[in-house]
Amino acid sequence: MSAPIAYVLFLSFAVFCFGACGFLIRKNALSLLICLELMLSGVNMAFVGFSRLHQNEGGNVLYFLVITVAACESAIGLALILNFFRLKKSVRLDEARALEG
Amino acid sequence: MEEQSHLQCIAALAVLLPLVGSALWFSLGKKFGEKFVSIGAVSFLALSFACIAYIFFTATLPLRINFFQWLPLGTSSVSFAFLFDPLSLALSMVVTGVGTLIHLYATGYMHGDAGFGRFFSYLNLFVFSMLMLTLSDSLPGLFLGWEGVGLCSYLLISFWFTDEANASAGKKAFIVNRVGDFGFLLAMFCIFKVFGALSIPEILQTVQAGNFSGDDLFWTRLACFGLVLGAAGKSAQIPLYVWLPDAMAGPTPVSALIHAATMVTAGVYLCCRMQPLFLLHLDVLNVIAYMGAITAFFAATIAIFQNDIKKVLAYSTISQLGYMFLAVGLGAPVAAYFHLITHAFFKALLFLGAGSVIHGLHHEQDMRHMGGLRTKMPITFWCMTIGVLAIAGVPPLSGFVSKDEILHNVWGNHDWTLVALAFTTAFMTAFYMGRLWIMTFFGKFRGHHEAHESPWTMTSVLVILAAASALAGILNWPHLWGGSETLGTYLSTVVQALIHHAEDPAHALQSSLTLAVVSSLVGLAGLTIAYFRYRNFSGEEFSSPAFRPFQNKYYIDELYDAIVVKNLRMFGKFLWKVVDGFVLDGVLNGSAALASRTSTYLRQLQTGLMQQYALWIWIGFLILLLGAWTGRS
Amino acid sequence: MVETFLSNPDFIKWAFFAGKILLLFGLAFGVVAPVMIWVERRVAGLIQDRYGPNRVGPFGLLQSLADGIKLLLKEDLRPTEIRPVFYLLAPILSVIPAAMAFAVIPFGPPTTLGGLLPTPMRLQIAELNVGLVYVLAISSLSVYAIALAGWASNNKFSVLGSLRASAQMISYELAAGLAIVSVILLSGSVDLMAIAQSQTEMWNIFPGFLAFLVFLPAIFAETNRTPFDLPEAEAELVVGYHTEYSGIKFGLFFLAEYVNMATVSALCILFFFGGWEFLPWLSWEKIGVDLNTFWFIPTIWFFTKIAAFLFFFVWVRWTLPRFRYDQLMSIGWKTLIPIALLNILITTTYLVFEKAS
Amino acid sequence: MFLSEYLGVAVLLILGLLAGCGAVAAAWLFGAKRYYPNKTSAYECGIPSEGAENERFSVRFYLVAVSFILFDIETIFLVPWALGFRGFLDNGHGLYIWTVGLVFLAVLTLGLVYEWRKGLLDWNT
Amino acid sequence: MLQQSLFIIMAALVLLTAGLVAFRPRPIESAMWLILNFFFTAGLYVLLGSHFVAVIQILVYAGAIMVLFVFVILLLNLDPKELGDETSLHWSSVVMFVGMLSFLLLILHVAGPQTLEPMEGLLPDSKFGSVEALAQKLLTDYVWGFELAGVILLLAIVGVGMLAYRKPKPKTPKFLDHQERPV
Repeated sequence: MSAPIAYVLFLSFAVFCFGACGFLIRKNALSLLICLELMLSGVNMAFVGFSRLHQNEGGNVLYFLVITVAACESAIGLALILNFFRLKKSVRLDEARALEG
Repeated sequence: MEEQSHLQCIAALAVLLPLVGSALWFSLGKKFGEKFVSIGAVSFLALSFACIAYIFFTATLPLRINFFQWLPLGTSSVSFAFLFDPLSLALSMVVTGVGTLIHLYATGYMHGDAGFGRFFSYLNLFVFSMLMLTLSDSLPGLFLGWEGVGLCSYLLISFWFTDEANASAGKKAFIVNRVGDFGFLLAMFCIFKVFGALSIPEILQTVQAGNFSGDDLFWTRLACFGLVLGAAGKSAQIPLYVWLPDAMAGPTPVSALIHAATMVTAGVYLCCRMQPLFLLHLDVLNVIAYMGAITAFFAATIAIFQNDIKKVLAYSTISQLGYMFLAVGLGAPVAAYFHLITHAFFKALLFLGAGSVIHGLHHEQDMRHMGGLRTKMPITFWCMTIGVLAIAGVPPLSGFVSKDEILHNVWGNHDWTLVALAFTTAFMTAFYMGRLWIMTFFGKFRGHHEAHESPWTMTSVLVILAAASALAGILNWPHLWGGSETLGTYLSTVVQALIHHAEDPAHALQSSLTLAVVSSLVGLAGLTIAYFRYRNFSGEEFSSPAFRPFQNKYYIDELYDAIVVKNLRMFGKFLWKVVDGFVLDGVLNGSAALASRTSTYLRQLQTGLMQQYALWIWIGFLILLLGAWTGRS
Repeated sequence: MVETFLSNPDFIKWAFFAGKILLLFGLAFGVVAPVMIWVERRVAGLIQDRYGPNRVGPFGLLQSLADGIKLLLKEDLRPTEIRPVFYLLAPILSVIPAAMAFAVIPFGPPTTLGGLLPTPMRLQIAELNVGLVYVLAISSLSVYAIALAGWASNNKFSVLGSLRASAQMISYELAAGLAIVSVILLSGSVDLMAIAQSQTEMWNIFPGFLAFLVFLPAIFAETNRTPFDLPEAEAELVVGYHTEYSGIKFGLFFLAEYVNMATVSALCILFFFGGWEFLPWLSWEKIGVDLNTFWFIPTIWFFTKIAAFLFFFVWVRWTLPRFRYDQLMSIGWKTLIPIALLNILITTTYLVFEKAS
Repeated sequence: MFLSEYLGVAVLLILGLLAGCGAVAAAWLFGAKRYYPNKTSAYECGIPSEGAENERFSVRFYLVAVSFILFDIETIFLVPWALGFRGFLDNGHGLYIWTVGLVFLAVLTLGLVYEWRKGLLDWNT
Repeated sequence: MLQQSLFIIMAALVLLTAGLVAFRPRPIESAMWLILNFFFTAGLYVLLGSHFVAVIQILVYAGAIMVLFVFVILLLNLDPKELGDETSLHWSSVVMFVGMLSFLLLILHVAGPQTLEPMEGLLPDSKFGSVEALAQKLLTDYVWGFELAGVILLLAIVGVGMLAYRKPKPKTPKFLDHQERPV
């Protein structure tokens, strides 16, 4: 016996919402990326939950693919932040408004 | 099954090698360097030739190799498949074989050019498209190749595109070909309407099975005319021949490969491939015959008065293609095909020889500034001599044999207009080729630069092609003269002859020998007259008002300009000023103003703050969610 | 009454469970670390032709105990520039992965303890079916302790030392991971017990010698041992990431390092040296040892192997010089990883074509 | 495979936590506390600290870390592959599984080669 | 029952740490809470029976991706001034929670009461969640995903190489980006 799927989904969405919330209110780019990871983790929870519900490994495989993307995303994102920092000596995202510079 | 799959690999290899090569040279040509590209391009083609030859010698024909289903069309579908039958194999042997030689030649000719890699990329792409054209089993596949060669032709004509003239020559070729393509497409639609299929063997089987209603016959006749239009466009026949002389703006190997040996014969190939369809409409065949004969005659008259060495050869090509169409129209496809092959050899030889001369004279093309090159470029001279003799129809060179076969068929058809045209053309061919030969190699040198012999990559190709031009006659040496007519037997399963010489053998031999003697005499006469006329050529052509139409190519370009181009311009101007200026611009300006006004407000949303964008996404998502929720209940 | 309680199967099971944990935890933290410190210093003395500690207790055996008490009683120094919470967190974080890592390490074949247990049970604290990956996961966490220590110290030597140490650890973790992939290929399992048992016929060191060649330097580097002890290179960086640490907080780093050494030694033996098997090609059954009665013999043999391997660690430390940092990185990325990849290629190709023929 | 197996993991986690916290707490309890500025300033071999404390370090460390996580994920993908290898081999799909893995490896090796050629793996700043 | 209560505890911890990740002001704190969050998430996955995924959660998220974050935090070595002020709560977070609530309602509305029943238990010999089962699925049905993952990783490598790599100048000081010391 395991917990109902609704619990898992609710948890998943809640975590996603916390991530999204953080993403919207944070000012510095590092925290932003961290919150992005949180969002992805939330989505992953839904995958694993459904995988368990149907006792089908498909969801777990998708989890694998999502973490691949998450890793690539954070790698590229952090590289961008480093470049941005080199340019502006800051990691505050509201300084990234101009298209040039 | 096992056999089939390994042939499938080989066939795919033969076609894909040039394509891969093309992509490679295009993307990495600069990085690889000239040496690597030349070795690579030539060896890719040689490998492709080897693959085709392997199939030629081992496979049992006809062989259909299916790759995958391509276009599902309602009830039927088009597969991506190759059809290896005598017709397509013979042509692809020529394409890859001559293609390899010309690639080799081009490595010498293009040496040091900035676009070396690009050139070979296009050339390889051309070979790929040509193989698609010949080997494809369906009309769409054929059309793909057809357009592919057209594209390559365009790219290569305007290869040195910085020169305005070259660029416009390329455009001309492309646009004139569009007219032909229109015919082809029309034919394709008609065929699909009647037969509900686009696979060539399927169509031909249905044709041979017979039973058509009168309605069907209307559409097939339309299809035949469409095909003729397409073939005329690609093979530069009247009325669509105007692009070919201008196409000589491209590098000489291109003229040799595309505009003499292979691409321009695609029309002939198409007519032979679809022969059963044409047999339903003998009147269309008659049109083809007349079109060919008139083109042959007409182009020859122009060729006599050209001074540019490549222009002479270009008109000569048109004229010879006319011969082929004549043969096709008379129902002698074997003769046409035979002439196609021998022509590929000797015309490639002549073009490459001309290229060698041009190369040796530092891009001098005007024959009035040549002369006396016999001693300076001995190899080129001797090879060109063989080519000239072959095209003039001097026995026993290949040109003689194939042309004689066509003349024999014309004679057997008893249409005296055609006979007269064909023989006059033969005479004129010999004359202008003799003129070219003598103006270039004899007399004294009238040029400005010091001439030099070309590098071995070029001359060795000339030698090989000269040997081929001399000996290719044995491919179809007539029975009557103790030959075996190998090509005729080979092709007999796919095309059929309409003209049967129902005479007794002795009489036949006599008449054929008479004909042979006559035609060789005609050729020799042409050469001789040319010799005496141009022996002491000083650089001044005598001019007379009577010759002016010939010199100016009958004002055809001007005529087209006046009729088609001017009116089109007017129409374009109308579109530009009225339709575009008032109607479209009005709509556009209005909407632009609207957009501008709206965006003034909307712009405020674009703050550059990523998070705000994310918020909008989020709100959109919530709205969707809400929609899903309410939509459910 | 007491006897019935003692023979209650549930009680025996729980006692067995608790016994396993106590044994391993006690061995790792209570025996390995102090004894290793002593051994290290004695062997150093031996190799460098001097005495080493020999005053406290017989042969100086109690030296480590004395050191431990000293560390505990030392002044709890807190530099002013530190980032306080993380400064305390770092040493604790270094101990936790060290303690968790050996949860899945088996130290003997399944046994009934000479008939005490109703059914044979595993000599392994947690019987996870993903054992090997678990070890990898836990050991990847030890980077945090080092990174945080440096960052929290807020001292440029510390930060540089911790950056270097983390970079080195993660680089070599990769090499180790790829070597382990070959081990999985050879043994066909990720359960450490099954990996050990798959070697009764032949130890993996023979077919997997290349993998071992990669794995050995990788574990040296992961535990920051000479010749890969760049992060602590006292000549350049004082002592690297724990420059600002003193007293027991420094001691915890030290402890974790020795426990990690024991863990990776155990792993290496499980992967390549047949676990508790007697000799290559010679299992305990073959030489006629009754494992039902003498169930502890393989276990003792396994611990002996670990001890030998630990001695090897010490031996290497006092024999080889330290690499330069660029050399270190290029060994990791340009030598070990390509070798490991090549090894995977070779192994799989061999497996496929052996099967085909 | 039962959840109870994780009990061992949990116990060890708690033991480790206790050991760590206990030691730190004990040191705080037993240790002397006599601070003065020179003692608690950042260690700099005795001389006053020089240069900025919050210094920025070479971006190469970042490159190493990125390469690590990307190749680490590769390794993790290889684990199921390596584990499944035997099974596929015994079912007669050896060549399939070999190709699948080797293509994957080849792609990633390409990445390694890229880094190598570009000089990302050189440590010469 | 034990499982259910464990699940609830884990879920609560996950939510708690997620909230801390989102609202703690400094990135390093967020990162630390996120690592803890990943641990609890891994525990959750264990409770759901996906053991391999649980371990991977720690290995990749906690052991690799977060290391990268900590690394960057270390590299930039920012002081609070440079981090800038952080709003902790904001009107948009209210929007968020409205959304969250609506989603919960949606689940109950759309899926009906059967989603609230506990999931079926796994059979004792079920291979669910083991590496073997996942390998079987990954290498057959999802083999293109597997290969594609390789390609994505390659792209990321190239991307990072393009973005972060600067050719070393012949005579540069040992450390890049010296910052002016605040006076």
